[in-house]
Amino acid sequence: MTDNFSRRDFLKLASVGAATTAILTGCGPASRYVTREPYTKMPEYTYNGQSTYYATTCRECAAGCGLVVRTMQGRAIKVEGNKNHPVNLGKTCVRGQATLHGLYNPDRVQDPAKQAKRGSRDFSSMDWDAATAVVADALKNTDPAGVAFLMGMAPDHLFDLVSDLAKAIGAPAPIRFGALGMFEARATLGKAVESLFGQAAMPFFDMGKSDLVFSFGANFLETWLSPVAFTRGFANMRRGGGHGRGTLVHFEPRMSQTASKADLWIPITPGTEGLVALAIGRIAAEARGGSLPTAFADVDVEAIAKASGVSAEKLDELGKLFASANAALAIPGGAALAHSNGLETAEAVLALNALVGGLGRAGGVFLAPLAPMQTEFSRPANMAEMADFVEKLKSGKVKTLFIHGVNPVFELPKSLGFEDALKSVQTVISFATFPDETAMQADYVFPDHHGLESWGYQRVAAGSSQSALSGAQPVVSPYYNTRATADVLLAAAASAGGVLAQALPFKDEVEFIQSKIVALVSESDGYFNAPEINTFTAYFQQYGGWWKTVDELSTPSGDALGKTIKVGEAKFAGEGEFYFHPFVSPVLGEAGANKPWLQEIPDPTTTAMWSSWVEIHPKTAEELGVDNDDVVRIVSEAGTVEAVVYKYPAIRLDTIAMPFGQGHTAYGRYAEGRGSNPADLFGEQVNGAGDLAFAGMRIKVEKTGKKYPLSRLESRMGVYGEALGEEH
Amino acid sequence: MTTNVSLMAIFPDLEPAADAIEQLRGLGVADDQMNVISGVPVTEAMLGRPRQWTNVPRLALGGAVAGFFIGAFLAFGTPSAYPIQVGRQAFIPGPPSVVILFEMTMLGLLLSTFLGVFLDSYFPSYRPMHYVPEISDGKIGVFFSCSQEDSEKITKAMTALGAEKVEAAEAQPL
Amino acid sequence: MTTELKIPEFSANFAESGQQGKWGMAIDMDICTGCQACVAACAMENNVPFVGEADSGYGRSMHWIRTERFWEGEFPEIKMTPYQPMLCQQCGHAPCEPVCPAFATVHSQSEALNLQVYNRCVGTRYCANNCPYQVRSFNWRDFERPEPLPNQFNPDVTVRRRGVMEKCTFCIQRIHRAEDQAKSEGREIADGEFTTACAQACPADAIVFGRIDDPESAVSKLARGSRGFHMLEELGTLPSVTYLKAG
Amino acid sequence: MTSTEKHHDHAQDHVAHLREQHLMLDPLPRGQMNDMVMESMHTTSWKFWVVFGILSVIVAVFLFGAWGYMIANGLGVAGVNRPSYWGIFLVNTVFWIGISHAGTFISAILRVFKAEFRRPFTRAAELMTTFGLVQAGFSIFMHMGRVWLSYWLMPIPNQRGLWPNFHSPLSWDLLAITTYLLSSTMYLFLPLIPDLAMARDRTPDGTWQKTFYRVLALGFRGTEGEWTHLRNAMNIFAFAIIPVMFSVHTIVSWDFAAATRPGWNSTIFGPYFVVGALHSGMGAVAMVLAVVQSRMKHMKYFIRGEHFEALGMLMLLVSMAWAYFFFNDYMVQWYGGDKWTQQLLHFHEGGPLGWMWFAMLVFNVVIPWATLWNKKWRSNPWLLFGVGLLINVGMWFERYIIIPISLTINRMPFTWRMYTPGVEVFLGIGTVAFFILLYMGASRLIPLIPVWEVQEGQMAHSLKTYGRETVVTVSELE
Repeated sequence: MTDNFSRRDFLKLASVGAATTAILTGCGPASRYVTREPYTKMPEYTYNGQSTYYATTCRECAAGCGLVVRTMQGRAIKVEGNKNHPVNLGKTCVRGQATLHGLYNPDRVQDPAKQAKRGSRDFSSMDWDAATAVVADALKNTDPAGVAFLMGMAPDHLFDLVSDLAKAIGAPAPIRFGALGMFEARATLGKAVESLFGQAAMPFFDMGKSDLVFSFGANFLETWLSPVAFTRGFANMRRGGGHGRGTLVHFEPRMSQTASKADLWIPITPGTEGLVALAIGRIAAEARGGSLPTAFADVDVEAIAKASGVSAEKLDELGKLFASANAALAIPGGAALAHSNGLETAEAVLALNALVGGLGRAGGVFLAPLAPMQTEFSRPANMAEMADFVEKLKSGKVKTLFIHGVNPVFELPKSLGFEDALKSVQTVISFATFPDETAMQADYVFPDHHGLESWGYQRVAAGSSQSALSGAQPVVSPYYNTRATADVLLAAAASAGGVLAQALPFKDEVEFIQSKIVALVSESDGYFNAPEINTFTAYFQQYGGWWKTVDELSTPSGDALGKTIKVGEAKFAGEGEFYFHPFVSPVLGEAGANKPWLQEIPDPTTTAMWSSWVEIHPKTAEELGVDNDDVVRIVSEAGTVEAVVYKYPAIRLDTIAMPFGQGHTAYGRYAEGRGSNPADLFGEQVNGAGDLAFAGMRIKVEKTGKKYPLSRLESRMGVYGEALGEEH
Repeated sequence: MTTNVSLMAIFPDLEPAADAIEQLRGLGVADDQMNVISGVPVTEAMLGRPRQWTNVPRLALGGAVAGFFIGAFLAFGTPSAYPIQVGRQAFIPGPPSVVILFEMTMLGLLLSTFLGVFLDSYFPSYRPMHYVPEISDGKIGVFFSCSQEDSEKITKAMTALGAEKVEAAEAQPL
Repeated sequence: MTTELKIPEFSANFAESGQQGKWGMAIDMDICTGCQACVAACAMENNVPFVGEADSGYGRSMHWIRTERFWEGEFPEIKMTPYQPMLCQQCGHAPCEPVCPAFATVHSQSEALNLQVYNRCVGTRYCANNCPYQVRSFNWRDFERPEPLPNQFNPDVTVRRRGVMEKCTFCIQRIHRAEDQAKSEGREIADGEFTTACAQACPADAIVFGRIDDPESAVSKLARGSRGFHMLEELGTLPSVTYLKAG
Repeated sequence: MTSTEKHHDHAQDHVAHLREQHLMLDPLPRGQMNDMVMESMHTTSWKFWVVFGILSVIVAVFLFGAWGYMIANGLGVAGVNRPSYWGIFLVNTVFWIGISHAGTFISAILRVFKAEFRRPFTRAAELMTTFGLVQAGFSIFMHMGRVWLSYWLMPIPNQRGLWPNFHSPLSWDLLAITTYLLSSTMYLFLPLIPDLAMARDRTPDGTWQKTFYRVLALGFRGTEGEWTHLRNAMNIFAFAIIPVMFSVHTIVSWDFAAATRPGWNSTIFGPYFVVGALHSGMGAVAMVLAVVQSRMKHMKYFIRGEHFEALGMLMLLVSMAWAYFFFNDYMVQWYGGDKWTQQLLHFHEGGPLGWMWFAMLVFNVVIPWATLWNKKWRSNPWLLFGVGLLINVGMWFERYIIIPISLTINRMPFTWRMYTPGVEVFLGIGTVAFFILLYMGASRLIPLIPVWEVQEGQMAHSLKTYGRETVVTVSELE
């Protein structure tokens, strides 16, 4: 890397192999290797009437979709999908589209600041030198064992840097967490794969080539793992890739958005998904003939029919359907795994695939490839690990806590007491871009750039059959006085000197990223090849990452059907007459509440906007004496929340559902004080993989007598026939 | 050469006024030298006067024709000046054009009728005119001009017929 | 060399040919997942304002495209009707057009689209009354977009003020950009060369946009299929949007 | 006493009774009537000024203040929404245009058919026409999103080269209402000229009223020519304004009937609306006359039971006609079987505002029919006032049902939504206050009774005895 390598050279490079993507440029306005040019030669991003498009990576969740952002005169105008990106092939989800409302959010943290007293919101701005000094001081003068890093699920490059940093100073490895990971039950999936196939990996579900999908609680069209990729898979399945129109059967106590697209929705008793999978397995095995596999040998279909509320005839029908499909696929996920028996449920569902020869078969289950430069399967912390971490905080062993990319005060179960635990930590430094709840409990907020102003990369964990590393670059110059956390840490490391400076000898974030991706220069089968790292970096930015052009799916091995799968009875914490079924808002996700346009996007199933609600079946509501727009109090063993009633006709009569995403007490004007947070109700029960059993709860519903008009797009008159005249 | 004088006789009622007019005619005052003003519309026939000429109906008709052509311009001319396609209707829509033609014709008709009154009656005219306010109390005033010599004779005759007063017509501000 | 610009003969031939228009859309309700990406993409592309909680709950949301769904049956046999994205159908025989006294909504002869001319609109809202699809949205207020949110505005699209009607334009700014590009290169626009914001975002590719006067285009092929139907076809509005039935 | 004498006495009583009953048989000298009319204008109690002041404040705050607020903030401060894009604004527009129909009906149609009872209150009714149209104009301009550009709707040459769209019923509306407002104002003014001249003659010099009357009287003296021109013009007007009046409300009805909406797309809307307009207009005339008669000096002489009786009969007739058209429309819509129309009808009757539908029928049909058949009852001004008020409420409900309530139901059930009025309630109250205010102001400046027409009528009426019976006869003077 030389200093005179200009952005114009980048452009020349970019134009060489970029016939189809001529609009993409390799280098953004925040490019740091800019040489001075005459005034008449304006940078391309300031030409009047000309748009410039930059490839980058979406940060609204950790799936790592490739984006191409249209900019004009230095302003980001529109998010579009990166057509070449293997995860999303040019598509985006609703949250990705609205990411610009995060970038230009009026409530971003604008300067590094120190808070006079935690929670006081009395911030005094400081300059970045002072901020860097604070970080350097914390890294240098804290006992390494007392330094802790809590990271979000994105971005990966920062996680790598922090991991290196922690290793260098001998601090514990950073912990990663995200509410989406919790709701996805990622740890359970990984553990189930490990126990069935002997290898910890992310399963890859080849939905597009399947002709029958049994989904046990996996909300793959909403937020689960990689929704854009799964939506494409679903569409391909429906279009019928060679098998005719594919069929989707969804098992979930509530009709979610995913369930609403199912040809058959089975409103199953919560916690019996694994049992039903076993019953289907047994019936399917019988239908296919041959000897009964061990996994399904001891299954009592009648008892399962009774427990699950799915009739024996229905189970029989489903089992035979599954057995007769050309390419059947069973997917475990979401709330189905969030029970005390969740791990076994995951195993039972995965075993179904083994039964019909779906392991390694087109339209079946594979093991997802590791991302480039990744040596082993990694996953975010499960709830058991988070509980340990909170204990550690409480014990006072952690002196300095760095938090980036995650909002644990909001996302963790309130009963875990994270907010309380922070009190035992001497110094809390948040790198939050937005003034979220956790930042409000920090001593310092050193705001990171928004994702669209940032460099970085993200490993693709689940959405692609190709091994992919999604690249991020700034599409606009930073709007506020923010600084990349990586740069802050590198500068702090440099000023701290010693082992730190030795371990992280990088001038800036880009140099660090190059130091990582340099390993890919010599890789074969890449989407592009380059002789050396600078050219490679230019392409990496221009194309929005690097990925293999060939599938690297591996076939699960091991005798998945050879061992008995014992799905026990799900344990429900708390008492009360209703099951509780929390789900992630498909529109807001875990962190969308501060984006005004996302608030105004109607929820797909309820069309509710700008608030949260509880879904109660109309008959149940009648029994409870509550109506639409009544505020009810939900009481669990761990807490209470109040929310507005939505009489939802497609939910079990004994189940109450509530979306996660609202209920912020900070996080900017559009999020704060809006709706309520079901995480306040969560207990600490975990499943066999340590994931939170958030669906394993029983709750009570109490009337409050209050009313709150829930904004809906739909007409209650037209859709539910309220207040219409009678036939006469 | 005799000088003419203008006189005005005020009658309380229709009958004496009609008689007076007949008498005047007998006394050599021509119809065109007479004028009657009244607070209620008394017809020419009641007073035995010749029919009044009025242009109002003709003006009204002219206005209607003008209105029709303005309507035609709006309905047929303006869409041709700037043709814009809406709802797959013809540039010049049939039935709506009838509406426009009708409204503009009626507007032309009524406006010109109204203006016709102004034109025919020389409204507004704030010049001093021969008038007495009693007219609006229902009296009937007969103006006539006669020669100086006849004036006394006529005055007498008028008084005899019941004129409340006969005096030189005085122009007064209206 | 001059490129001949194809202007559909409007009045007579247009009706006889049975052709709907020039640009059209096919929406496959079988694969639409109701994910709302189109709604967000449209709002971002077209500077559509958000209106806040109270107004949005009172039928004043500004969405140019919305996803409709109904229910059939009773639990547990309840089914949700397929998600139906509802947007301006760009009717060939648009009821909204003739009723505007200000010529603010007119038929474009070159694009065969239903245009909304914001600058001419005086806000009588008659067009919205007369739209059988109820897809027009009115600027009830100057909806607030605090700084720096306006940085995101698309400079190709007018920002509308209060008192003005608006609706889906089939991303006419993208059509014009592509047409200009094609014209400058002396060629016809290729199918799939560009698309609307909603179709571009749609993760399921349920929305397909293109030339319906070209029988070989993807959208024409889809629209001709047996699953195709037009919304409120009985009104004779000749919509340019074809829905594909689920199942 | 002989039987002849007895009979004579009886006949005497009968004549006295007839005179008491009929203004036209109870002539007073013209001068005295003039004095009475002038005095009625000039006798003003403090209560008048209190009411006038309150109304002025209401107009300033509710009409102009609230309107300014709405212009500054957008129509969001009103209750209009999707799908009820038109709310009370259009209800009020139709309502006021309806009110305005009474004046023309009474002074034009009754003049053409020489209904003599019209004479004393044609002016009062014509004033309602003009002032009602002013309110209608306010209401329709208020509902525009960008009212400051409303001149774009006028057919005036402009640099854009763009003319209004004459395909649009709203453009027809604009022309029709303009035509009607201009012609009804002219029609109000023409017969007013002699009365203004009368007022001019009876107003002392040096007052501003003198100048006012002088200017407006245009120098009218009452010459044969002036009367001839005036009478000719009035005859033309009386004939020509009738189709204009019909066209106005028909076109208003086309705003709805021409739309592709369930419940609106009806061919009978034209006459249905015209009759509805007359219904509310007649009721409003009755109300105004009752107030004028009881509150203004000498008005008991000019306005008598016979007038209320005749009006009551008209109201009953119009009520029957309205019921006929209503049922006609309802029957056909009901029978048609279109599912959206069916839904709309159910919604009218059984929706949250179903009471309004029933109240409409009670106020517009049941109550008028139950009361107005009786000659004695309908001669009672206050009973007629009450019935007129209820009819107006009922007709307002009818328009409310046709506009916001019917707009709720369309072919997209996903968008059905109730309409909750916002600031337009105040604006509506403001127009009512402004109407009353204009009327009160006019009653102080404009002779409410066309004295010359009354005198003309009295000249034409006489009693004639046929055998033993004395009857009223009218001679045709024109």
